[in-house]
Amino acid sequence: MFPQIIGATLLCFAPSVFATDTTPLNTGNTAWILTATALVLFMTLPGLALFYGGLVRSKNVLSILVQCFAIASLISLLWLVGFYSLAFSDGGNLQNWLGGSGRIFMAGLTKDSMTGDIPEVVFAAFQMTFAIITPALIIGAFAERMKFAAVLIFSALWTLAVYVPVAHWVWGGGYFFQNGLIDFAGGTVVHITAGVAALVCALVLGQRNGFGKVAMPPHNLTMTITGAGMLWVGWYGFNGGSALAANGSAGMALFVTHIAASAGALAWMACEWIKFGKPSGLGIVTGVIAGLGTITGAAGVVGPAGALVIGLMAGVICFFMTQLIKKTLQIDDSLDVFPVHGVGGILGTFLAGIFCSPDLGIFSGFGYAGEHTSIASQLGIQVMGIVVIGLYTAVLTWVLLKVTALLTSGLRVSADAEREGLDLVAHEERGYDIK
Amino acid sequence: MFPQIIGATLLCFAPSVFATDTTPLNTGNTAWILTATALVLFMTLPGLALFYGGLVRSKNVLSILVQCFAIASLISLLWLVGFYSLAFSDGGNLQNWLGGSGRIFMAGLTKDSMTGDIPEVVFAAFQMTFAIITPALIIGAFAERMKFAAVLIFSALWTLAVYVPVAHWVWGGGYFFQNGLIDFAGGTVVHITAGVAALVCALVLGQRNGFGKVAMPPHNLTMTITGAGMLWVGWYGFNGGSALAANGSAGMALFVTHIAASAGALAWMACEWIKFGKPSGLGIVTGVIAGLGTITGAAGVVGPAGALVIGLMAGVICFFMTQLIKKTLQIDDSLDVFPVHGVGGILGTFLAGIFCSPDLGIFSGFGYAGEHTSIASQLGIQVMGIVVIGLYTAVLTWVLLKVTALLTSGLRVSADAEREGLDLVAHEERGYDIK
Amino acid sequence: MFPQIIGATLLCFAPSVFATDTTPLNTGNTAWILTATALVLFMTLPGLALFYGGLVRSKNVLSILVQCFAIASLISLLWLVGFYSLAFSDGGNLQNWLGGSGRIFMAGLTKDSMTGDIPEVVFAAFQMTFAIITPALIIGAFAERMKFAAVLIFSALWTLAVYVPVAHWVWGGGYFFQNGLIDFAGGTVVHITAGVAALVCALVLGQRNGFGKVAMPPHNLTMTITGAGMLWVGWYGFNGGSALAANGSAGMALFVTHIAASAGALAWMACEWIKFGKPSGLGIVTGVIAGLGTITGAAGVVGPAGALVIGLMAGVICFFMTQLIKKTLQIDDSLDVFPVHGVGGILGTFLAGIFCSPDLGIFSGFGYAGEHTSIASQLGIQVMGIVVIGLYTAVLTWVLLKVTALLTSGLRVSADAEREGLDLVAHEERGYDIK
Amino acid sequence: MKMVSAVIKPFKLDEVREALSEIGVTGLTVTEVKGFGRQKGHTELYRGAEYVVDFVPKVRLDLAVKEADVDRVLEVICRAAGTGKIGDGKIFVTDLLQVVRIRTGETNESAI
Amino acid sequence: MKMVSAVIKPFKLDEVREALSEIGVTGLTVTEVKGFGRQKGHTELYRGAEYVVDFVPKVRLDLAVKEADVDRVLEVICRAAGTGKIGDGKIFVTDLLQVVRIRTGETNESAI
Amino acid sequence: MKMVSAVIKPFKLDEVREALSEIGVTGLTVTEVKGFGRQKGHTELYRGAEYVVDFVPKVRLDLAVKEADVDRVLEVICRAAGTGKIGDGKIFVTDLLQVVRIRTGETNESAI
Ligand SMILES: Nc1ncnc2c1ncn2[C@@H]1O[C@H](COP(=O)(O)OP(=O)(O)O)[C@@H](O)[C@H]1O
Ligand SMILES: Nc1ncnc2c1ncn2[C@@H]1O[C@H](COP(=O)(O)OP(=O)(O)O)[C@@H](O)[C@H]1O
Ligand SMILES: Nc1ncnc2c1ncn2[C@@H]1O[C@H](COP(=O)(O)OP(=O)(O)O)[C@@H](O)[C@H]1O
Repeated sequence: MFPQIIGATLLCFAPSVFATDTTPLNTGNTAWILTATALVLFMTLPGLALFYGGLVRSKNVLSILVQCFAIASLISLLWLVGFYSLAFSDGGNLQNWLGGSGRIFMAGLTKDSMTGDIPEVVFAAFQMTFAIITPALIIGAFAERMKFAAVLIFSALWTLAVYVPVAHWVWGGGYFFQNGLIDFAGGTVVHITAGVAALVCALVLGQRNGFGKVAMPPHNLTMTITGAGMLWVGWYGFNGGSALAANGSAGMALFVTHIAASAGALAWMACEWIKFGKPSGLGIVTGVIAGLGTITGAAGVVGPAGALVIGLMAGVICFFMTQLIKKTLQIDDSLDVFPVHGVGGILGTFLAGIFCSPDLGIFSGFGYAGEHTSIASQLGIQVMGIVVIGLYTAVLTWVLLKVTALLTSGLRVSADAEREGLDLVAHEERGYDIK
Repeated sequence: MFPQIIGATLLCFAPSVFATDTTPLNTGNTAWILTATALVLFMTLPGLALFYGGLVRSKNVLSILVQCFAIASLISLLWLVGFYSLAFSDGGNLQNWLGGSGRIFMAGLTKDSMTGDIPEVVFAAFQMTFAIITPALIIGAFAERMKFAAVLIFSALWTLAVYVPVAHWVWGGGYFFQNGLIDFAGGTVVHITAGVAALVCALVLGQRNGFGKVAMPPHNLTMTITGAGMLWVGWYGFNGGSALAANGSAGMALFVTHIAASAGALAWMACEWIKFGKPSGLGIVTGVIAGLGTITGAAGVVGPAGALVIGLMAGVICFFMTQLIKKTLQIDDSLDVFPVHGVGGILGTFLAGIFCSPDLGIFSGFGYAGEHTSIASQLGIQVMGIVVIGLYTAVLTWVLLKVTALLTSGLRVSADAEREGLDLVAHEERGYDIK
Repeated sequence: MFPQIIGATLLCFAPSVFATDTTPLNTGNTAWILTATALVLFMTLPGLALFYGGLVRSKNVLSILVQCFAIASLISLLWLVGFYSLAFSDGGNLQNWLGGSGRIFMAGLTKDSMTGDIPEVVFAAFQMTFAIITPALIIGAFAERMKFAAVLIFSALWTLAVYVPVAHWVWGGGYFFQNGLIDFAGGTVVHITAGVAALVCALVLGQRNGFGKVAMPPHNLTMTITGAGMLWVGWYGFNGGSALAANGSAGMALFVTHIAASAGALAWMACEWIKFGKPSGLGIVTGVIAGLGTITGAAGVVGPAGALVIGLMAGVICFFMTQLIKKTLQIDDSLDVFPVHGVGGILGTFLAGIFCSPDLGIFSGFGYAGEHTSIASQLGIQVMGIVVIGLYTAVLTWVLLKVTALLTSGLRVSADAEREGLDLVAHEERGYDIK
Repeated sequence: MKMVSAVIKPFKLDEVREALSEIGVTGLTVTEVKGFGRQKGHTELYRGAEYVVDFVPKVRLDLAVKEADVDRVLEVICRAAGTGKIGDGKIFVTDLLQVVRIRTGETNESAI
Repeated sequence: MKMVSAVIKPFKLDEVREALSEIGVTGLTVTEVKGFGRQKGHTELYRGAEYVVDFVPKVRLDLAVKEADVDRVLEVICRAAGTGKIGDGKIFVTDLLQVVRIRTGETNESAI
Repeated sequence: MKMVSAVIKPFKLDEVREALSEIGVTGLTVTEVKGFGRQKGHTELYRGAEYVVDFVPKVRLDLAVKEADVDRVLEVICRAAGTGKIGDGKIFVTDLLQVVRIRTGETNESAI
């Protein structure tokens, strides 16, 4: 039993159980989830778009923005068509592995359908914004070199084959949900899947031409930092909204989220100050994102002091992982999606299993999940979740990239096009014409 | 009867009926409308300002931003002075055509005055943000060439003579309200009025010097796309908030809004891909806005599948109308306000009359309005609303431009000033000084 | 007694009194304060960061953004460690002057701890965002020349020694709270402290090299105006949220806030139009901020017409004070923090004492505070608050700057570093690389 | 061969380029520059702080031309770039010793 | 002394600079320019409005070189800047009468 | 007539322009350039990826001057632009065959 993440728990049988419509509407909770839905959309549009867009060279900035908007639009329509149904409606015999077809094209969804004490349509919209941001996170891995058509096809396939089932396993009443995996707001569902997929994408696509030789500095850090601020603010909705209520649980999720972000920022800043002699703005905001990504899975179950530790560890570990992936291993995960989101997601899912414990004194959290009654047993399922979801994501991502490559005769644009920049080549427009 | 747009319905007798203050406050609904008010302000400041600002040449970017802020400030004060009263207080004998004087300078408005179950001051503030964005939308038509004083005078006159009465007719208890016109969140009140006014402005002002000969590319599409993201997010408050409650109606309005935006984006993208060979970022976000503007009138009354059709049609039709106005007719509606907002508003108001029908199977909506009981009868009033409001707006806009021209000795700056750019000429400052 | 600012009143005994947890949770109020917390964070990140960042030269833009993010992170962690406790927990015998140690490291704070009818953790998070923005406001005074380490140390010390006690005096149950000082949302606690500190910083640090001789135009006014829009929107949460409820008081606070912002904008615009012949975009948004800063202390206690007067006065007086400080006195308060925020805070605190009066006809407010029953007596405590808090801030700021200077061997970077720009010198990165 | 460098008003660039194309000029290089001369700059005001910007945006064209074409080129630029108002700009002619086309290695007149 | 001015493709800048360093060139000045020539520009489309951009981004290098080094410098630039595709650019050589190093007042060859 | 081209430190631009005005120079053209020379550039670090920027921002002034004024102009530039630190820049003098004022058609010395 883990009443403390009752919000997340509620998700599980949502349409099926609550189709009875007996719980009366709570307008306060509904107001907060409507708001949270806006906040999470804001994270992608324009938050993530700007965060990523500023990091590429100016000849590719629009390609990033376009991809974020196009993915958002595409996944939204697919969500309506059937993804929501497959993730969150009752899967019957297959419930452990996939949802059902009951909500295909939102069949039977009225204004009165409820999920807990909020309208189901609000729940469906809120969840949609998570389904949007996850594939959008991945584009950082293949930035500046992938064909636009390939991006769209891959994103649609990936969301169907990876995001939707994993969301079902963890939140939709599936296997991991049944077995008490703690993932309050997407440490596994969002960050591990996106991070691992990014790593596979980077390996399959290969480095950008000139990687390591030619300077590829961010073209507009003011844009990136602006996006980081929006992500931070929007994350209040991401984690705070995952309580599916406007109560102490939402407040605590919001507060620990903020603390982890702050701690991640200062930890990354300290690493740079010590190692390079100067702390950078990009470093600080990357620490913010690392802290946010890491606390996501743990948000509703850990206390403020636990969040502080989680945030500090996120800053330090993601910092070193970024160095490792990029400099040591020479993997061109262009915008460092794996070392920040993937590693953060893994770390946070793991640490959630520790800091949820109510027996850590000042570092205590709000209790174990499901049948778990000790850190060891909780960590068991956490590690299993990390490994299974990580591996599943890796394999599927690889397969889907190969399929996409077939459909679009290769994933990458030509070397000439890459040099010219995707904005002109793929979209026939330029980001800036400032005189 | 159309209980499904009860939110909009409530608006009507607001101050008068609910001045009795008997409905107890609902904090959840109030929380959502406070939030929605912030979201709608965010649409103009900085959303629309950025969306438009990025589309002009860099020498005029500040003039756009300034106009948005100055209009917002001016209309807000006028709202307090009397516009709110004229739009939403009881008009007595004239109720069919205009509100009364009871709320001039917000007389008698206390913290306890109620509109339904939310404080009237919250309702007044929420409506104010709609009155702000409508004249701000129009500036896209005369961008880069109109005198600043003329912009201010015209905006004030226009809001008084067009927006305020139309808002009263449709939402404030006037003629169209009485006769069951469906306009959930401003398809007629906001988008048709702004769009038609824009067309008239473009015709009266004439083309920018060099239109069609000199390149006038957007100076900063990253700014435009950022603004589009903010508009999308803010529109959750625009349409979702128009339910005046945090309930299933608000949730459904939000969700169908999102679906129409996504469908508009993909439809516009497809049109460009097919017709030009490449989809552009500007195209995608223009499709988003077309979808949003089109769903606005229909938001609370159509279902998700209906919204999908509406969004797809919006993308395609607004795309071709943009080509028609700009390329075929050579009308310099500089930022395409009429083909996107005007056409979208007309289309959405029309389609609301169809997709509100509860008898369209999967495409069903939530019922007719007022006394209407069939698509045909509902379409009757919808078409009448479009025609009457469109014509009224066109005539008044023309007259007010002539009046303004007299007051400011001409609407346009000199050719030299136009070449120099409005930022320096009108505001003695430059947008960028990046080294 | 001043039930009209019951919100603010509630703050006072918060943790102590309400630790009894007997008031049931109000989800509507909680939803609004969660939202308001996001809005106030948004004011700093990225609102204020952009507003300030656009005003400096492009070689220093990142230094501003970095400082905003680093201060936010640092103060957040310190808030957790003990600042919240010192400001808002029961101070026992010292209650008049400082809070207690009961909430150090948020000890004893559970999801069920309540402050009034919202979770205490929500209240603590909301207040944290105020503690973040106050030191962040000050950086405008020493922009483009202060060492990064000095900024961090000074901000931490200043928040501890100035912000925390003043917040306790005014909101946390201390002396001024007991004596009926009206400060609804931070006229004294935020704006006077930040403004006065800025003036002292400018005097101690001295002018930037070349001040008055070399052109130092804002490098990106589109960024500044974007930030201003975000500040305006976020201020709805700042002032509206300070009601700690989603009710008519919050609505009224939001509405008068908006009116004062609009009036400030138009007043400043008029001043420039008359004095310089042209109104500028920077002028208009500065008027917005002046109006917002000025109404802050008065938001919940004045009516719309009072707010109009306050906003107009804010625009005019802050305009002339900016001229005085910069041009006449040649003080390089680089981003005009004192004349806008400091003067606005003083003015608003003073005018709150007048326009709270219920006896001013159309300009009436919602009543005096504490035991006060006349404008004269209310003004007594208002003036005392202004003088005491202003002087306390001035002296402490001076001392803390001297202490910081010792710790960092001087506050300023070298002249060469100042010419090179802080972005490269302090952070080894550049804001823009646009091709 | 001569190098003709013309400093002109930016909004005249397209007109000049087209006029030059018409007389057979097939290549030129353009630089954005700022000019200081008789034409006055402008003033900017930021919260009352006044900045006088002395420099005026200009565009500079560099064309390598054959000896024989110099006069015609000068005449065409003068005509196309002129507005009759102060600040129309100037043309400078210098001697050009050698030209190389990088792609082919061709030199001098055939490389122009 | 001669002034060698080369207009090249921007992405070749680093290569050319390194190749020049190798043969002892220690100083040069770079300008971002736009070129018009045989190499075509591109088209941009904004809501269906088409803008043909005739100009191609180029980079211009100016190097003051001693008489003796001119040929070697030309050769190195040609080699390092060449891709064999249209638009590789051109090199122009003019006579240089005088050079002054501001810091020291040194002149001519010792100032290069 | 001579064309004097000076590459200087950007923050010295106003000083140099004023010093030149004082000795009667009424026109000049300014280009933003990047210099490569003895003065070192800087390093930028982005998430640990290091970019060495070799080029230093400089400003280039081009002035057409009468034969007689050349020496005075060189001297004034040297004085006003000098800081004594590496990277102060260089001045190049080339021969100027012809000058035309576009607005009036005036040529040579009267066109300067
Ligand atoms: N002596 C000069 N050397 C170099 N450039 C000059 C010189 N005089 C003028 N210019 C350039 O020519 C431009 C136009 O000169 P200006 O005196 O303003 O007007 P006009 O062209 O009508 O004589 C200047 O902005 C500057 O770029
Ligand atoms: N006559 C010329 N004068 C000055 N610059 C020229 C001239 N011709 C070409 N250029 C420059 O050289 C560049 C390359 O020329 P182009 O004709 O495109 O190809 P290529 O170098 O292969 O001959 C042009 O973009 C332009 O900048
Ligand atoms: N041979 C050269 N040709 C063209 N420009 C040069 C040459 N040498 C130096 N420069 C320019 O002069 C600038 C200053 O030169 P540098 O060697 O750094 O210092 P200094 O001026 O003290 O000798 C360089 O940045 C470059 O722009």
